[in-house]
Amino acid sequence: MRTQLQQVSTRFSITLIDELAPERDDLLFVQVEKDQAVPFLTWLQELAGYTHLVFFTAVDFIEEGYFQLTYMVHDYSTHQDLAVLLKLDREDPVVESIHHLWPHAATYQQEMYEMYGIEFPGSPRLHDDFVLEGWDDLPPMRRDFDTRQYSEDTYFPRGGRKSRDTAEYMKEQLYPGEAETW
Amino acid sequence: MMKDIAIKAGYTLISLFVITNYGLLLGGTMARVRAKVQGRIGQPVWQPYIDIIKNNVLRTGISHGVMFYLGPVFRLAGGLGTYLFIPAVYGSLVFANFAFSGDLLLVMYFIFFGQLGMALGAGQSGHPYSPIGVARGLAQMSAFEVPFALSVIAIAAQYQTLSVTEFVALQQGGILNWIVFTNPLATIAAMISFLGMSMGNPFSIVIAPQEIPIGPPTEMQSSFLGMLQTNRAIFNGAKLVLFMNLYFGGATSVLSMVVKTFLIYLYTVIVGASFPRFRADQSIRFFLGIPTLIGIAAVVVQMI
Amino acid sequence: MVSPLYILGIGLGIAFLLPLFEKLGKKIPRIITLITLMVFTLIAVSWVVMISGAVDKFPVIFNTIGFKAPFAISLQVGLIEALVLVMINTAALLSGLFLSLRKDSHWEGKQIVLFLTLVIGVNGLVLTRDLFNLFVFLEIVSISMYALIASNDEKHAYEAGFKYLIAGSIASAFYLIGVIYLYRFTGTLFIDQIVAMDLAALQATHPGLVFAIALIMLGLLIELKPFPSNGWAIDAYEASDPAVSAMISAVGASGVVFAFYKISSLFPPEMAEIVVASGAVTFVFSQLVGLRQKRVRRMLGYSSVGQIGIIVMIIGLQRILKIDDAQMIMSSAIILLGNHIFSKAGLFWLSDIFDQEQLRRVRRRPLMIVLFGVFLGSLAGLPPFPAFWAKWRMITVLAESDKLFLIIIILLGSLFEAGYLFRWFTTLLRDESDPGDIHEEQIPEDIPVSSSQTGVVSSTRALAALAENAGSVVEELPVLSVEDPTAAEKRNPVVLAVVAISSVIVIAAGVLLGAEFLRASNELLLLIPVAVLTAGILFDLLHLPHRIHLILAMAGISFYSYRILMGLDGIYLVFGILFLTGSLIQMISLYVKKSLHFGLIPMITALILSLGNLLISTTRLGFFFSWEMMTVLSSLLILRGRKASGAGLRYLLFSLGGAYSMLIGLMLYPDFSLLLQGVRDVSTPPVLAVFLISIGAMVKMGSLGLHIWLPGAYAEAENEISSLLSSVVSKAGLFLLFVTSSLYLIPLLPSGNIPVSVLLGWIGAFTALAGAFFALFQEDIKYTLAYSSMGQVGYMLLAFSLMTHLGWVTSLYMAVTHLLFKALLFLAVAGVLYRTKTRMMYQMGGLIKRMPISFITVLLSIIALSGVPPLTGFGGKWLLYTALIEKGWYLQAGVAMFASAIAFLYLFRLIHVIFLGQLKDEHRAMKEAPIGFLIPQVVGMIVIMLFSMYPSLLIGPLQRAVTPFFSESIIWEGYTVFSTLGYWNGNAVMYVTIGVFIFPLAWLLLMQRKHTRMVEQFNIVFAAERPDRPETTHFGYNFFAHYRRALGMYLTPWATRWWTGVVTLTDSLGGTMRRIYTGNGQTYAFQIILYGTVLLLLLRGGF
Amino acid sequence: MITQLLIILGAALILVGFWGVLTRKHIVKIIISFSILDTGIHLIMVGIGYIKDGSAPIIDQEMPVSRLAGNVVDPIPSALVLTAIVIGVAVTALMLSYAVQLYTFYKTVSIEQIKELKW
Amino acid sequence: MKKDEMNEQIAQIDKAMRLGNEGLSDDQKAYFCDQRPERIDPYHGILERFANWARAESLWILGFGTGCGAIELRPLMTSRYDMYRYGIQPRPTPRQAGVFVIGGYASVKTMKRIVRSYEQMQGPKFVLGLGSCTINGGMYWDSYNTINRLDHYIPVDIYIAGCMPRPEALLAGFNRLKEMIKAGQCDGMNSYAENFDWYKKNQKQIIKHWNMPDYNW
Repeated sequence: MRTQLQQVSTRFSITLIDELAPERDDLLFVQVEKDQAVPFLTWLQELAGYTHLVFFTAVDFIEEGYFQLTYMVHDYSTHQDLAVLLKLDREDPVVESIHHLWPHAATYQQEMYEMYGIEFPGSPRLHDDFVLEGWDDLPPMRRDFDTRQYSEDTYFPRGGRKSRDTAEYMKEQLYPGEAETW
Repeated sequence: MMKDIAIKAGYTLISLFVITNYGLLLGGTMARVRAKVQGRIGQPVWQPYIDIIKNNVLRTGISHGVMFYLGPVFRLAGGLGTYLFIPAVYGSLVFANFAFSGDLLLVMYFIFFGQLGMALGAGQSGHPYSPIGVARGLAQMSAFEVPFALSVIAIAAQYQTLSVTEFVALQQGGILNWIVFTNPLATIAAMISFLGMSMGNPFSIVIAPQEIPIGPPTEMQSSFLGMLQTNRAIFNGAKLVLFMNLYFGGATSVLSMVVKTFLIYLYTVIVGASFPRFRADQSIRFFLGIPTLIGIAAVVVQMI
Repeated sequence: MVSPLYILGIGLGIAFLLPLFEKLGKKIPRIITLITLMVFTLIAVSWVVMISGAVDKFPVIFNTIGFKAPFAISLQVGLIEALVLVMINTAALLSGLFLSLRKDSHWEGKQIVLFLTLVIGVNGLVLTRDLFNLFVFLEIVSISMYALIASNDEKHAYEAGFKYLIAGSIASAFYLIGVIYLYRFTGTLFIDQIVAMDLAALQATHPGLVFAIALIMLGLLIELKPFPSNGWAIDAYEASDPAVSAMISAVGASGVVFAFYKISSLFPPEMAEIVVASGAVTFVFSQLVGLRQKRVRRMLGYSSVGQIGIIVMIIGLQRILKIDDAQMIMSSAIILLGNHIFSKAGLFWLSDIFDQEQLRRVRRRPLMIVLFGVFLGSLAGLPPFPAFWAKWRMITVLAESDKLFLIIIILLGSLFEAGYLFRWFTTLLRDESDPGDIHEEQIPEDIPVSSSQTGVVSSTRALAALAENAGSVVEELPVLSVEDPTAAEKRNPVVLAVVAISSVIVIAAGVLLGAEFLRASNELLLLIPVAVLTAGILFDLLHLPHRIHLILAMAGISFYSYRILMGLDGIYLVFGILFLTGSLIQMISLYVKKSLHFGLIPMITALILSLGNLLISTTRLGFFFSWEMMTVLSSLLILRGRKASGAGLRYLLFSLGGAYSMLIGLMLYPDFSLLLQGVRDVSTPPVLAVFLISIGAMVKMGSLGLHIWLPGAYAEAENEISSLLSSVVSKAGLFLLFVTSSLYLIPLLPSGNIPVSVLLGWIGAFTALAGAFFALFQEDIKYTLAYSSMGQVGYMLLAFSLMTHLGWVTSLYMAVTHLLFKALLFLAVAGVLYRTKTRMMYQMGGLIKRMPISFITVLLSIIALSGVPPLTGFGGKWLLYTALIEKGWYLQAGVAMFASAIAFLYLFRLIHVIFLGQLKDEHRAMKEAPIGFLIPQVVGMIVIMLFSMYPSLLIGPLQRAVTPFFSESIIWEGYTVFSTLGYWNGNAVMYVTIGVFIFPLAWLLLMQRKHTRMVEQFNIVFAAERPDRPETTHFGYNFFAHYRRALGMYLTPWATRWWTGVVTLTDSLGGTMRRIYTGNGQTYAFQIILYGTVLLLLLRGGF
Repeated sequence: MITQLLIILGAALILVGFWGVLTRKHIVKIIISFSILDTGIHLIMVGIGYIKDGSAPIIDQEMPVSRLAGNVVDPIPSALVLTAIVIGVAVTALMLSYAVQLYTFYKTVSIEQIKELKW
Repeated sequence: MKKDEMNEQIAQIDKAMRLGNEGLSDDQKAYFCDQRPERIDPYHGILERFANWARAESLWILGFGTGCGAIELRPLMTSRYDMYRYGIQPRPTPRQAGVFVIGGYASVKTMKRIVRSYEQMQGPKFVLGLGSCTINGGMYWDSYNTINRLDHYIPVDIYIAGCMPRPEALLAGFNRLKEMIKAGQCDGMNSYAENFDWYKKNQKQIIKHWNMPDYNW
């Protein structure tokens, strides 16, 4: 597999990231450029045998200023997993849709639009409500969205609430006085 | 004339009062029995009374239209009517009811009266689950009617009568005169279809609570529901009395009626507690299978 | 008395002079020819008038040149010749008129000469008594026909003409050889002299005599196109100008037929038998092949050949039968010939008009439909047209001489013929949206489902889809005056008038014959429907306001009903009230119609009157006539439905089949007339007759196996007609059963001692069950009701066949109550359909708030129909089971109970899916049904309630009606009715029910007196969601899916499959048969020669 | 003798005619076969009427009506033959004109190819 | 004339009394009842006490597991806890149920269904908040889509604290509820009607996509 990927690495301008999966030998990570993502995935699906899209998700790296999209594909014949990583500029979160390759990707994309505000032009039902009905704020999974503030503004917080560090509190409860020595 | 009518009305009220209370207590008892089967304590025996009272004293209610309003009325009228056309206790003036105005065929068809009214009421609620439940119920009913009808025909042929009173009269004078012994095939067919008629397991698909929340009466509440619960008691009593009269020698006193109907009901509860549920098409096929064959056999025996 | 020589002389003279006249002007020859033909006709008419004044002086023989035969040619004029000449010359005159009046007419010059020559030749053929002269006229006729065929100067006409020439030449060669040898053996050519000789003795000295006669016979027979050596003739019919085809078929063939009749007196009996066989084979096989034919003129060709075949058969028969019978049957042949001449010519002309106007549909042309219907009906032998009477007479004669096989052949052929003729009719008549056969229910691709956000958009889409769907199932016929403007330009009303004259002749002849036939038994009254129909159609053609028409019709029916009901009693009275009063009430709803619906009122009126006539007819003929009238009228009424062409055709064919089966039964059992006159102790009928008659009745009742016409017919007909058909007309079968009940009392099945009635009972029981099951799975409301009727009539059959007092009371009781509630149901549903414009139940819903009265009607009638107490339907069920158990029919009782449970299912579905559940957007603004629908409903409901309260009102009279037949089996004690098994007190049940109803209602009102909120349709608990669209919330489609899953495999439509198989088999048989028509002239020549050889060999008794 | 010969010849011609009608494909040949057929029939007709050594069928003192039979040649067949020939000629002419028309339409003279109308 | 004016006034008042149902498009308004819920006075004296006794002894809970806490309801039906002996039984439809057990956290999306189901129940109706989440949001207190205080949206009669409370605690809660009902303290139905606008405002604040009538009859 690795060799196969290396062969096409220039064609799709992909880079293998070896350090991410040290524990499993049936999982590979590969970095792909934004404009090469769909051609590469098409190649994976049609020629390389990765017929199944396991999941498709995003992570907000606000510090680095990008969303990392992860396309996890699977090859049933060899039981190989391949994670295709794509870095997407936070300021311009638009990427090509892959619902034509895997129809169920539309649902992932719908969710990502709702949660991160990533646009997938052409994806069906993209702007329909997914989980949040009638959400009108920043997409909640973006890390610049302050969920606690939002909750306090919206949900009538009941006063008198105390928050504790769970580990500390349990130690205190279970072994009172031993906290220092433990 | 007026006096006769007044006396008859009085007797009717007494009879209805007895059967209503009996039906409710029977329901409570059977819930207890079921609980015991499952290793629980179970609800109080008088729980049905409380439930009915509660439903009747609810402050609000919803009506979807005239038919919805009349549906439970039809249903209860069907239950009352069915009971009133059966003599409950043989030889008793009070419990003879209105058996003089119609025979077994009337009773069999009067059952449909309440079914139809209920179905119409449920239908007007506009809730899709109601007709789904009704469709299942009717389909199942048409299926269990077959063995029951065959059984009735067989005993009618045997005794050459269709009068319920006469059936009871002919079974008097010893336990061996009961139809259950003189015509066991017909009794078996009828008792199997009785399981369907009482809509307990395994024939409870009609009211499948989780799938189509309680089926036909899914929109019924407050006093509508209370009325349906009352009917359940009366109608159950009526059916039990009918089967007792037809197959188990009837009753000459209220006590023997209580004992016999209790045992008949116990039978359905025990079966219900031990079996899972049929799908609608499965129960149709079941009733049109072995029980129908038994029924045909009962009829054929009479023909030879 | 005008000498026939004038005809020939004038004719020939004019024919030769015509080219000269042409110099005077183009139109002159036409006029002269027409005048000549008129003169011919008048001469022939004058003969008829003279002869009928003094029958014994005729026939007169005229000799040419003053010598007597054999030295001169002699012509004979007798009654029969005169009649035939009248017909032929009239047809020729009409033909001439048609040819000269039609648009773009090229009828001039040589064609007129040829035409005239043909007519003269035919006249000569009819008149001459000389064998060789016959040959000459035959050749004149043939040559002018050969030339006429090609007169339209088309490729195919030349091809056909050449083939015709080949065949004709071979035939004339046969004839000539035969004539010359006959002359050699007998020394004369004068037919009468030869007949006078002792042919048997001559045969001894000249063994070749038979051979010679056979050759003559063969020559003429081949000219008459016997199957299978008739491909050339059919080609000619197809290819030539339709007007010429009409001439060939009507005039030419008739002449040859008459010539054949003339020489038939020479035939020895064995030859006559061969002729009979040839005719019969031709008749039945031509019709069979015709079934497959798609090209109209070729189809008419097959029909012509078949018609001639049956006449040939009769000519053969009259040589075999006794003198009296021979005369009888010959008269029927003459009638058939006349019928054939006018109607076949009419059809050819009509087909020409269709071509000229490029008509593909005639649905909007009432006059055309009428003419078309008249011709087709008369060809198919439907009443009141001449062929019906002719066939009746023929079949009577055949039955008396025990020729059952021939009867079957004739009826089979007639059925085939009716099949393809009316298929043509229905094809032309059908609407553009009509798929041509009973369509499967049309379910929209998907009911639009939308998310709540896009709800608005998709709801409009859904509306559009539903509206489109609804538009395609709108019931009403369009107003007749709307039509294509271009078609009007091509019209030529004058030509149509010529055709109309022909049809008037046919009708008039039919009515006159009818009067003649029915006068014998004082049943002239039976012709009233015909008169009414004619008058009504005229009214409609004159565009009289239809409401006046309706009132007139209803007044007429009332008067008629009053008159005949006075004279009836017992069962007849019951059925009289059923038929007449029942239909009269339903006619009220016709008042709603906004515009004239052509033919609707006359046909309904005539139908009702024919039903009434069934009651007063006293002979087999009268009964059969009324029966057939009823059949024909009801199928025409069905055909009015927009998508009814397939259903109507199926209905017609099944009914005709049933009627023919009944006819054979009637023929086998002459005492039938006694039954009709109320005589009860009649001779024991043969089992076969019983079977056949009951098949006739069961077809009408739609019993299982014979039911497949029923759903389509009831469903696709217009709403009012469905109601009438299912509630009233279906009882005609029951009436027949009751009238003929004596038939079932004794006859036993051949296989043992089981009475036929037991078989009927089982059929009835299973019909009830099957009807209920079929109704269960329909989405189309009218199909549901149609199958429901089938099931209900099944109960009646079951009850009837019990043959006990109680059984009969039950059957009648059910008939009356079924009339009530099925009429109510159909009317209420008609109102709903009128408003909703859709027939699919699942597209309705929630209508209770919009149409409360209709809802109450439907509620009452379904309670009654399903037999739920306290309404009147329960009485029927109680009586039925009591009767069944008393008789010991336990298993049948079980089946009936199952059926009634299933009936309850579909009835609930009906009321639920239409009136309850979710109201659709498009029905939101709907109103209650029009008042015309409501009045009969309210009347019916009152009657139902009355009968429910006081069952004795209904059962009492029925009991009295049945009492003369059986001893009483139920006793009344006050309001309680006692049977040997049980008892029932309708009155008390009603009171108890009301009591137990009021008690909880009062309780509910007390408890709920406040704070009960009326909510709207979406305020339901929808699994914590809200419904989006009424369509997706309404549970109505595939309502009893689990039943289908449980028992679907037993519901295979065996009957439909079987009948489809029969039709396919017949069709492919026809298809295989027609392969012999290869189109090669040489093959045809070979077939002719082979045919001749085979016939000759047969005559010799083998090879 | 000569009568027999005529009849046999006529029969032979008829057979030839039928054979021609049934086997020739060329429509003109078929027409000729019909002519042959006709001729055969005519021969037979003449043959039937002919009586060897019979006199002409003129009724006079020599030949009273009572002696007619068997002694004179039957005149009727001769008359018939004349008529038949005329008719035959007419038919043949018609056939030939048909043949011409068929040729103009179908461009063939083979009867096997003129079969557009069938079934 | 005067009568007409009066009728007009009545009509206007009637219109004002009706709900706006702004969440529905115009063509859908006809599908739903637009009446406002009303306060319904209890019976008086012994009659009401009797009624309350019956209500308390026959608690029909709505079988609607709104959150993870619903898992604790199931054991109640088993033979170990056997809630039937207290006259408690589950009903599958809100129409027939009298007690609404909110099983733990309620997300906004669930909240919409809770409101709808609550309004469809027939009064008097009781709400039992189960677990800390219903009280102050519990462990989801800072979540962007989980409510913190149930009683701002529907009237709550009794809370059972804990994460999760054991079935025993539930039974104790039910018994406490019974006592409260018998004492006539549970009138959530009327308080909902009286403070209808406040509840609606709170509900609409979080349920942004309000595609239902204002009161689900």
